Amino acid sequence: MISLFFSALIYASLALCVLLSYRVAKVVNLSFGSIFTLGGYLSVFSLFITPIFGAWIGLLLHIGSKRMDTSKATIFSLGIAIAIEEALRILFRVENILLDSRIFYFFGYKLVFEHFLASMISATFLILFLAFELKKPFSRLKLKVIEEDIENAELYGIDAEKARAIVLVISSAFFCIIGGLYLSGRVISPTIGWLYMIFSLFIATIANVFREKAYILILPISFGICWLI
Amino acid sequence: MLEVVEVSKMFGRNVVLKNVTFSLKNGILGIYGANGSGKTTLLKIISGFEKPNCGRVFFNGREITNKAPQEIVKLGVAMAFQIPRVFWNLTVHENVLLAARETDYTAEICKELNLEDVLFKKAKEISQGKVKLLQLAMCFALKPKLALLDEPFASLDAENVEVVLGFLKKRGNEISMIITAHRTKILKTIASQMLEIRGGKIVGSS
Amino acid sequence: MIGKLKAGLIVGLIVFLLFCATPPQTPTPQPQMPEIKIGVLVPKTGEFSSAGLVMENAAKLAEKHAKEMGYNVKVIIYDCGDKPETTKTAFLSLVREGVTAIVGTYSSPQAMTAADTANESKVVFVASVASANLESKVKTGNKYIFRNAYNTSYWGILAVEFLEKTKAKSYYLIGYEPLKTFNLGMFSLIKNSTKAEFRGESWVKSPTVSPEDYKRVAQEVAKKDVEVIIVGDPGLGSVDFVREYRLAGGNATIYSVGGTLALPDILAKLNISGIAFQAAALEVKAKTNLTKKYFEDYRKYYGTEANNYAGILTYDAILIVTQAAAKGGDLISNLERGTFIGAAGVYEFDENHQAKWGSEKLQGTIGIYGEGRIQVVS
Amino acid sequence: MLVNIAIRILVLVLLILPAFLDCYTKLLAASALTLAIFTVSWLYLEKDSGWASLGHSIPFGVSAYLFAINPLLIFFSPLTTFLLFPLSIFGKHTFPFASFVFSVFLWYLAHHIVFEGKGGEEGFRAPSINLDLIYLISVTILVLSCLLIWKISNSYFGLKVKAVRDDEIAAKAIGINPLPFKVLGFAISCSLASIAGILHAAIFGHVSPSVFSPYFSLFPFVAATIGQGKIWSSILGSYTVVFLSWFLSPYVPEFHYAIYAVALILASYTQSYARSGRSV
Repeated sequence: MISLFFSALIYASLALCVLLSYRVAKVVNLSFGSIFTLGGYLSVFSLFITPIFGAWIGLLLHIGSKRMDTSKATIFSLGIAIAIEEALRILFRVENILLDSRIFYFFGYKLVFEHFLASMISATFLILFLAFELKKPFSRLKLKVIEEDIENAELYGIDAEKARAIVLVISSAFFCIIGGLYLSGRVISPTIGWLYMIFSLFIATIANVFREKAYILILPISFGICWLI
Repeated sequence: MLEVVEVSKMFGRNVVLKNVTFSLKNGILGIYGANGSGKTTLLKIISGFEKPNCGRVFFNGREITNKAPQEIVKLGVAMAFQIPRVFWNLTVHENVLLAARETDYTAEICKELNLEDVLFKKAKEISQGKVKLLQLAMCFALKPKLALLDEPFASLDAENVEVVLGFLKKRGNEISMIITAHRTKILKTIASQMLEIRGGKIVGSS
Repeated sequence: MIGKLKAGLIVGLIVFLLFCATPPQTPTPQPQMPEIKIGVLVPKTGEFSSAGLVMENAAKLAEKHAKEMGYNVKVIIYDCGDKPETTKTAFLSLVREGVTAIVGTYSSPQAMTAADTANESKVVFVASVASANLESKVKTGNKYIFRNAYNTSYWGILAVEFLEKTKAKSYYLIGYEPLKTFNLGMFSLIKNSTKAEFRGESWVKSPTVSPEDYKRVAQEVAKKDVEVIIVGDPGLGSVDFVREYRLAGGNATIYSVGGTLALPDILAKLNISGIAFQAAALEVKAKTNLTKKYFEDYRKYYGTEANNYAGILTYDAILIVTQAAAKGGDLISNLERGTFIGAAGVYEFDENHQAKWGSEKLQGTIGIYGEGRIQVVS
Repeated sequence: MLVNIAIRILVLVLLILPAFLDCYTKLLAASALTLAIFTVSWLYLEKDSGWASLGHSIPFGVSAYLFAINPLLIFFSPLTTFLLFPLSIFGKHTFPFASFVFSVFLWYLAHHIVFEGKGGEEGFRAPSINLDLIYLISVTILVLSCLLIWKISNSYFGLKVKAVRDDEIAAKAIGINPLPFKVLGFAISCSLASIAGILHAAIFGHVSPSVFSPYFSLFPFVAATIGQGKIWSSILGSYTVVFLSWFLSPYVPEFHYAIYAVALILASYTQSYARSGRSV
C-alpha cells in the first residue's frame, strides 16, 4: 500500500509535468520518455548531472519548437525523443546495465532508497506547485491566460515565451532526475522510459478532462489509476 | 412571420435578456443598443445557436425555440455573425457555393457584393472587410425568408458600407431582415421599424 | 674400353639411384573445402536490441571457432528488427546473398514468419532462440525448419526437474502476460508432471500498460507460504520482480526461466541469494570441449560475461549448420541424421526437427545463485 | 510543376517496374504499396477532415487481425471507424496523442487475442496469397483509392467535409449538420486503412501484435511529411521510408531510426499541411 502511494506520488508529478507542458507550453511532450531513460543512463556516472542535461534538452525543445502549434511541436518532441533513444542505443551498446540501489527502512517497510527519494522530491514538487496555484492568484491568472490563448496573453504584456521556456526546462529537468532515481535497481534499456511517459500521459489525459480542477485532482487520479491498473 | 415571446437568457448569474417580446411581419427590423445590451444574444437565440432559459420563438407559426441551427436554417432563417464565421481554408467561391448550392447564383451574389476580384483566394488570405462581405454573401446565398444580420456595417470602410447598403435595400423587398447595430444613423436609412434594446430589455420602438 | 663402359654404367647407375632417391618435388594439392555461407538474423534494433548484441557477438565467435576447426565458413549477420515484417525482408535479402542456411531470430512471431519464408524460398532455417510452436509447421510438411533451442515443453521439464532435485513441497507460478502463450504451455506441463503442491498463479501485466504491476504481484506473492516461485519472464521485468519480492519479505527460492536472471554479472550485481535459473550451459559445468572455449573467448573478446541462452544457442546453431554442410550432399538429410557438437552439448534432431533436449548428451543446466557465487543444481 | 510531373512519372515507374523483378524486391515494393495506401488513407483524414491521427494503426491492425482469424470477417473491417471516431471528442489538438495512446493500448491488448489455442504474442498465420497476384491487387487498389479520394475531395460532398473541418458553427449556419460528415470522413479513411491492413497481412502471411506498434501508427505521418502532404509525393514518401527502414536496415541498423527522427523534426517545420489556419 505504502509503495503504491509513493509511486502514485511520482506518477502524479510526472503527469503534472506532461499536463503543464501541454497547457502552458502547448506541446504534448513525447520526448519525456527518452529524457527519463537518459536520466537512468546518466545516473551511472553521477546523479547530479541529470537535472542539468534534462534542463538543457528542455531548452533545446523550447528553442526548437518556438511558435509552433500543438501538433507540430508534439511531432518535434517525438523527433527529439527518437533521436535521444538512438543516441543512447549507439553510445551504450552494452548487453544489460543494472543500476545500483540502496535499501532503506521506512517505519519497518523495506524500500529502495532512490525510489523513496524520488517520491519525496515529487511530493515537494507537487506541494510547491499547488502552493503556487492557490497562494499566488495573479501568477495563476497569468498561467490561465496563457493556457487560454498565447496571443492574448502577449497582448496583455505577459511574457508567454518565458513561461513556456520555464515550464519546458523545469519539467524536463524533473523527468531526468526522477528517471535517474526511479530507474535505479533496475536493468535499463534505451526504450524503458516510454513506459513511464505513456503511463503519465494516460493520467494527464484523464486529468485534463477536469478543466480547471485538473491540477488539484491529479494526485487522487494518479492514485486511483495506480490502484486500479 | 417571426414572433419572439417572453424570451429570457442568463449567462451564469447575469441576465442578458429579460422577457423580450416582439414580432415582425415583414420588411427590415433594426435593433440598436449599446455593446453588451443583448443584441447578439437575441439573434443567436432566434437562429438556434443559443437556447433561451425561458420563452418561445415562432417562425411562420411554427415553434423553433429548441431546434438545432441547421434545421432552423432549412426553415429559411439565415444568420450572419458579427465576428465572421467562414471556412478559412476554402476559396471565397467555394464558401458561397456551399451555401448557394448552384454556380451561377453564387457568381451573381459575389458580383453584387463585389467579391469577384478575390473569388478564388482562400478566405484566410483576404482582408477583414472582404471577409465581412463574404459572410453576408453566404447568408443571402441561402435564399432565406428571414436574414439575421449582426452588425453588418462594423469594420467596413465607407465604400463597402455603400455596397452593403445598396445590396440590403435591393434585397429588402423580397427578404425580411433583422439588423443590429450600435450606431442608429445607417440603420435608420434602411429599417422600416426600429427597436431599442438596453440591458436586455426592449425599451422603445419606432 | 670396358673400364670406360663400366665407369659409364656405374655413373649411370649412380645417377639412376640418385634420381630414384630424390623425393618428388611437386606435392599433391589438398582438396580446397567450398565456402559455407551462413546467414544470421539478429535483432540489432528495436525492443530486443540488447539480446541482439549478444547474438551478434556469439555469431562472430562461432565463425572464428569454426575457422579454427578448419571449416571454411562465412557468417553474414543481418538485422531482423523486432517485427515479423522486417524479419521476412531480412530473411529474403539473406537468401539473395546465396546463403546455405539461416539461423537466429529472437521473438516467436519472427520465428514463425521466418519458418514460412524458409519454406517459400527453400532455404534451411534453424531457430536458435524462439520457443514458438514450430513443430506443427514441420508436421504439416515444412521440412526446412529446425530448432536447436528448447521447445515450450522442455522449459516445463527443466522446471519440474528443479522441483524434484530440490524436493520442493510447493510451488507458485508467476506468468508474464506479453508471453502468455509461452508461459501457459510451460505451466500446464509443470502442473501435470510434478508431485509438488500447486499454490496458485499470478500474472504480471505488460509494463506498457502498468509499469508498476510487478510490485503488486510481488507483494501479494510475498504473503504466500510457498517454497519455490517459478517466474516465466526472461526479460528485464524479472529483476524488478525479484528485488521487490525480497523487499516485501518473501523468502521462497525463485526459479527463473533464465534470460536476464541467468546472467552471471547481473546476479552478482543484484546479489540476492536463492535465485535459481536455467541455462543452455554454464561455464562451471562443461558439456563439451567447446563450452569452456565459448565462455572464455567471449569474455576475452567482448569484455562481458557470455550470455548462456540466446548467445550460446546462436553460436551452436552456426556450428551445427557448419558441420552438417561440410559433409556435403543434402543439408536437410544431414541435419536429420547427423550428430553435431556445440557448446551446450551434442545435438541430434528428432522427426519434428527439434533438437533432442533432455537426452543424456544434450541437457539444460540449472544453476542457483547464493553466497555470492553460482552453484550447479543439475 | 515540372517537379510534380517528375514525381508522378517516378511513382508510375515504381508501381510497374518491380512486377518484373525478383521476389525480394517485389515483396519490398508490395509492402511499400500497402503502406502507401495506408498513408493515402491517413492523408485524407488529415487534409480533408482535419484530424491528424497518430493511432491509424488501429483500423490497419484490427482488420489485419480480422483477416488472419477468418477471411470472412474482413467485411466487418469498415466498423473500425467506430474505434477511432469516438476519440474525436478530445478535440483536434488532443486527438493525435489520444489516438496514439489508444493504439499503444491495443498493442498491449493484441497479446491477449487467442483464438482456438493460437495467437497471443505469437500472432496468427494469415492466409498468404501469391505475391504476383497480391502485387497486382495492391497496385489496382492504390490507383483506385487515389482516384476515389481525388473524386471525393473535389465533389460537393467533399466540399462539405472540408467545410466541417474548417468551422463547425459556420457549417451549421449554412444548414450543414457536422456529425454525419465527420463520421463519413473517418469512415472513408478507416476503410482504406483497413484494406491496407488486410493486404499487409496477406503479403507477410503472418499477423502479430506489432501491427499496432508505434512504427505503424507513425508510418503514414512520417511518409506524408516526407511527401509534404501531397498525395503523389506521399506515395513516394512511403516508398522512401520502406526502402530506408527495411532495405537498408540489414546493412546500417541504427540508420533508419535516425531517419525517423530527422523526418519528424523536419516535419514540424514544414508548412504544407491543411488544418484550419485561423480559428475564431
